[in-house]
Amino acid sequence: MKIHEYQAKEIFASVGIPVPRGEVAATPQEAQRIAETLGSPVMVKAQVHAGGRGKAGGIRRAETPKQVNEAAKDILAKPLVTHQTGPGGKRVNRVLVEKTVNIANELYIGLAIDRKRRSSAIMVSSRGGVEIEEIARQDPEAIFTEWIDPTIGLPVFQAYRLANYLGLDQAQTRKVSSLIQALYRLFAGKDCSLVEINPLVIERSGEVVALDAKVDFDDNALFRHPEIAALQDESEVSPLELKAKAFNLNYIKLDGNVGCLVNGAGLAMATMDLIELVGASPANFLDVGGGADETMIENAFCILLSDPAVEAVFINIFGGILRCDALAQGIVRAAETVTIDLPVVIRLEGTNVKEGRKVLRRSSFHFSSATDMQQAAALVAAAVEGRRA
Amino acid sequence: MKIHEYQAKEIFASVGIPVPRGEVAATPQEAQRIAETLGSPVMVKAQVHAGGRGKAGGIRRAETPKQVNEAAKDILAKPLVTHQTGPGGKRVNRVLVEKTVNIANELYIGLAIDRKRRSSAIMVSSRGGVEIEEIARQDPEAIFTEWIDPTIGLPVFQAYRLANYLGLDQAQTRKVSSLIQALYRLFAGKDCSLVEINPLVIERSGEVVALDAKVDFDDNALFRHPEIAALQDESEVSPLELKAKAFNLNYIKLDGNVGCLVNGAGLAMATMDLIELVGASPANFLDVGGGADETMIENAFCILLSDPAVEAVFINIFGGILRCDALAQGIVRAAETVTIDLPVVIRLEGTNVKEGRKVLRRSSFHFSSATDMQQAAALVAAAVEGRRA
Amino acid sequence: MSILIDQTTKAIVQGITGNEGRFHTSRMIDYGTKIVAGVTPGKEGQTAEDVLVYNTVSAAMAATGATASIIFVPSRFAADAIMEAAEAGIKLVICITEGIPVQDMITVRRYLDRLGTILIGPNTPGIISPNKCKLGIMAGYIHREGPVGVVSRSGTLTYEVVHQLSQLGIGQSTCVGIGGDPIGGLSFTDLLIRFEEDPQTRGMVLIGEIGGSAEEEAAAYIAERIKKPVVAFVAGRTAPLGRRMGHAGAIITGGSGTASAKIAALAKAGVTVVESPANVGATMAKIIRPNNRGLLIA
Amino acid sequence: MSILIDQTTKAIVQGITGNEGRFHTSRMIDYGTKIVAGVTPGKEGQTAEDVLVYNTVSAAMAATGATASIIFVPSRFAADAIMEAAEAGIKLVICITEGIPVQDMITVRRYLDRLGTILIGPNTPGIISPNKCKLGIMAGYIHREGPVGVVSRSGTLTYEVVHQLSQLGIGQSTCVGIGGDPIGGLSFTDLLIRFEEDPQTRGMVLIGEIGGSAEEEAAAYIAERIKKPVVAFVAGRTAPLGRRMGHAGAIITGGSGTASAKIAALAKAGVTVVESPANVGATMAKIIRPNNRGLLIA
Repeated sequence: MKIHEYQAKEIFASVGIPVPRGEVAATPQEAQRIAETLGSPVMVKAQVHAGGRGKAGGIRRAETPKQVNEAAKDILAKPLVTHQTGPGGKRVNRVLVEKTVNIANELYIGLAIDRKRRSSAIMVSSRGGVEIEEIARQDPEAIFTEWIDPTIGLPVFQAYRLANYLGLDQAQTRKVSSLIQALYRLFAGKDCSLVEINPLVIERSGEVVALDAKVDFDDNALFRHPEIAALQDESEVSPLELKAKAFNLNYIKLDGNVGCLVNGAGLAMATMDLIELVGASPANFLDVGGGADETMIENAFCILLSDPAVEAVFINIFGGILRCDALAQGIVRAAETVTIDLPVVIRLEGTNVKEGRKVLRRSSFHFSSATDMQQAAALVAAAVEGRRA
Repeated sequence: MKIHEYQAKEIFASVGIPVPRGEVAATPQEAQRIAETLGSPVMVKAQVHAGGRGKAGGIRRAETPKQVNEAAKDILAKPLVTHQTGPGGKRVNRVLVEKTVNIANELYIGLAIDRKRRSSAIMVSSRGGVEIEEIARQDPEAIFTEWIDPTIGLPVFQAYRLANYLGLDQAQTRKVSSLIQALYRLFAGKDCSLVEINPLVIERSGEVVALDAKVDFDDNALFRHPEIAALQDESEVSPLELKAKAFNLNYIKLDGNVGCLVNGAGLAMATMDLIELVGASPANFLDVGGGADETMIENAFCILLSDPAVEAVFINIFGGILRCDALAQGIVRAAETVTIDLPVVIRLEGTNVKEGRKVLRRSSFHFSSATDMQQAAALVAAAVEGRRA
Repeated sequence: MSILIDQTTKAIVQGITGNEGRFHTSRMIDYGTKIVAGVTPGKEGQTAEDVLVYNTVSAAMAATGATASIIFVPSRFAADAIMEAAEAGIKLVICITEGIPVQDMITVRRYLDRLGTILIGPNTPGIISPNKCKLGIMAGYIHREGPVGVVSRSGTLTYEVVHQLSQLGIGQSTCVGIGGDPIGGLSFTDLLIRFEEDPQTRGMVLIGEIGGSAEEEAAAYIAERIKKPVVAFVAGRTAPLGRRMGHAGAIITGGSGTASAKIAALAKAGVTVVESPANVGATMAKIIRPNNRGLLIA
Repeated sequence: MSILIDQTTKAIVQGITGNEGRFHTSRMIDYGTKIVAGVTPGKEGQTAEDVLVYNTVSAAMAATGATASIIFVPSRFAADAIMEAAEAGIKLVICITEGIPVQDMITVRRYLDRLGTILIGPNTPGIISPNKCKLGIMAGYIHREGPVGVVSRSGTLTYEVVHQLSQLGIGQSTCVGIGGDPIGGLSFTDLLIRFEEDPQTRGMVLIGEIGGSAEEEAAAYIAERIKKPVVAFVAGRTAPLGRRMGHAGAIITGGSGTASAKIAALAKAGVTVVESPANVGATMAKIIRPNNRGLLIA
């Protein structure tokens, strides 16, 4: 789960990590009022779940409260298009208005899970404030990493060694070492999948402050952090994705015209790959999961059909935990409640496949049936062509 | 560090471990008022740092508030003599007045450090409410132990297996399993050296409740738990011991007449053993520690001299970190501020011994000097005899 | 011979009294798997699908001498269930459960490594050695006994590939899902070497997907250690950048972990990488039975 | 030969810039110990007693190839310092610091065991191989080189015993304080077997104290594995029941851990147990030099 920069900074502040003074605003008037309280100059920062806001014009410096009002007006209630949002961009509902800081030095700190080493990893660089992945590619030596054994936790000496690498003076090194310890406690304690500060700024006064803040959480662990789960901004998720999530479905809207309903992420991706191979284009990724029941299938089918871009539906199920008869029941129940005027191709295989096929055959629902993926994909491609012709 | 039962129960309650309803009282009137609020019958329990209170008459059942008043009057402001207090007993300053419970079943739960396995150990028995050490000796099978790897923590399955051993019904097993998890979090989180509930009671209603509570803490870890350090009841410590503690000295008052000042616990114990071997008796254990400085030595010497039971002083120092010259300076400074009319035997060896002996020689302070322990002990015995004669 | 399990494997089912546990216990028994006990705390003495239930794995172990465990307990309790099995002395644990927090799995892996217990999963369909033993949720009937080892990060995509193989008359020695989670048990390389050393296995199918670096590591390992032919498919070539695709593993970050990077690494290691997921079986058929008639062309 | 350390040992001092660190560094250098670097975070580039100081152990290791470390840092930071030394590749760590929380030491021991690092202490006077190397805070001049291995839970009581030995002309192969804390590094048994295998050592002195079961474990081990003569003294026979005597170890709980239980166990194992702490040297002298004149009688 992603949260906004301003939310991440509130968490930082609560665990003793210094952040610039600032507040979040939903309107230009509010933004202006905040700037009047803080004193100018300030930064006005679009709050959306996407990187690359700066280059896209989503981060502005304002010298006066009036300029703050104008900057907020420019940004708010409009889509911001960055390299991560896709061409449609993301609508900005809030801006963070923040006091500027006098930057002496920009550093980078990141915490993530290293799958290969099966550990948490803490990375630091003295070249913060830029595209860190670019740095990592061009000059791997510029990034220093410590791996943390979770059964031990973060020993102080590792935090100190990270801070020490940055070449700061003794007081700053001590501050950064403490900050890294606080970050790790946050990362481990709240089941984060990513914590990143880029840049971590050394101010001209010598103070250390997190100028940006990015915190992602492990969805699977949210059950033990209800206070974190409550931070989710549902406006960041497309309405269909939100609906799918409420039904425990994994749905992602894409740009094509073939609606897919598949069980298992791997088969779903393979199905999308195959749709492209036969010349069509997937309208979505939809994994009903291994443990789906009738009702989930029914809901999944209804979500698919409610996407106006969908011109044909490809249901590809290979039953394991998900039994084919349950799938069939779900589809038949959905077909009884919604009008379906699209071609539907169903490919069914696996656990209880005979019972599943029987259920479908006995229903009044019209669909094409395929016994293998290749045939199914061909039928789907033909159906799309047919509707176009 | 030890705390009182009522303090341990307050901690239990704060982490969700059920305890009987009750309150602590310093006067019979207060005790009676508490009983009137709680409703009778109640238990009146002496709050002192010593086991064996029940047999010593420190735990009374009272059927009416008036009986509570009488019981409290019997117990409060008097010394309670148990097998752990020594013949002088311990003065009772507070009683815990607690609602009685309907006991269906008495269990035992204890958490401690197992030195041999270098782990925490959790022990349970279905034979609670009695001398558990006696049970452990007679019927080791009656106690079931799980060892906890601190780098993993307590997995739920181990807590469940402990609870499951007790032969309770499913709901009670689940409650006890949760309670064990809470106890372990307390034990590990607050650096306890011992957590014990004896008995843990299953009430006739099926509820689980900690009828007694014993929690000891690792003194060395108190620096990270100021809220625990604040629970220390200084009235439980003898005034001289308290004074010694304030000076970072390890002092324990004993019953003999030879005051000892030694560096290192092992040498201090050996010195006491030797004093007994030569027919005298130590008035105290006093370890000034490896890292003592002049001021600590001065304070230690003054504490020794302020004990009226002391008839002779035996200073036995083998310098390691503690340098003999620092020791000598401390003794000389103390001798300059206090009148010393007791025989003092000093045995000095180790780091900077020459400088130390020089300091003593140059001072106006009168003492006997010995080069080995045996000789020193003989001098001390003779001095005590001499004063007696 | 198969790898990891065979007709002598005696397994317990943790979470046997749940819906899925009960359903798949019945299917595994039907397949011929020796399910010797079940474990659900608080249900000791009951039976589920005629299997006796115990409160703890150690009690089930003491009574049956089980050698493996398959886990169906809910995600909040699954990490604990894996550790319980390992601590009780089970040397092979298959965890079907998905949705276990990543940090829990990091601890579990260290715990298991210390005890010398092998884990398959979590978030896996399990393992099957056709006609010998099935410890998983795959449909048994799609499998045939034969010479191909299958190892996969995906569940249903594996069924698809196995189905293709069986339809073409090519059986499997053992099929293992390593699970789609970032931190799990056996890796591609752990299994490839076992297949390499297994006399029954003549070739292997590797099914990867975007995210992580498991396929790149497998490629490096294959180049160095694997002599038998390997056919691979990598799912997710058309998945959009930086979007979560259901498995935590399936996130493309930067240039690493992309399908094209994985495909390139595998191809460089001498692996036959198949473009269409519908052609994996046919490709393996061509390699393993080059002179057979009636084969589809990849 | 000595055990664990000798004239080739190259050591760093962690906490070298503190008062005690500086003082004992100077003493160790005077004794002839090769102190090759010091470590104090934030003091890199300074010198202490002419020894170059580094910020981290790994930097000190990289620069000097040290083989041992001796730790003088305050108790709150000492557990971390031990782990830092082990992680940097130091294989022998001596921790002088006392007052480290018990639970920290439990974790430290597991960390060190995984890395294969040996710990002496904490709360120990250290280790000395007379005339070869001193990594500790004992007064060097009381030691003589010779045939007796000394192992002790106590600090100053060890100096006392060593002094007795040296005064009688009996030197020591190596003297090791195992420290008085409940959880530490090398145990009595770990050291007894090293002395048993050390050609220089002809006899051993074991100095125990009340609390815990280290002496009982040593007794069982001696009965089984140790052929060389062992002389023991156990301090605390007159210590009152259930009172804390300075070492966390020195708590008598119930019947176990009493001086009499320990003495009985050691005597049963064939150890010569001495009643008076003033007679340990003389007793060893009688055993190791039975025909020598002028010996005190135990």
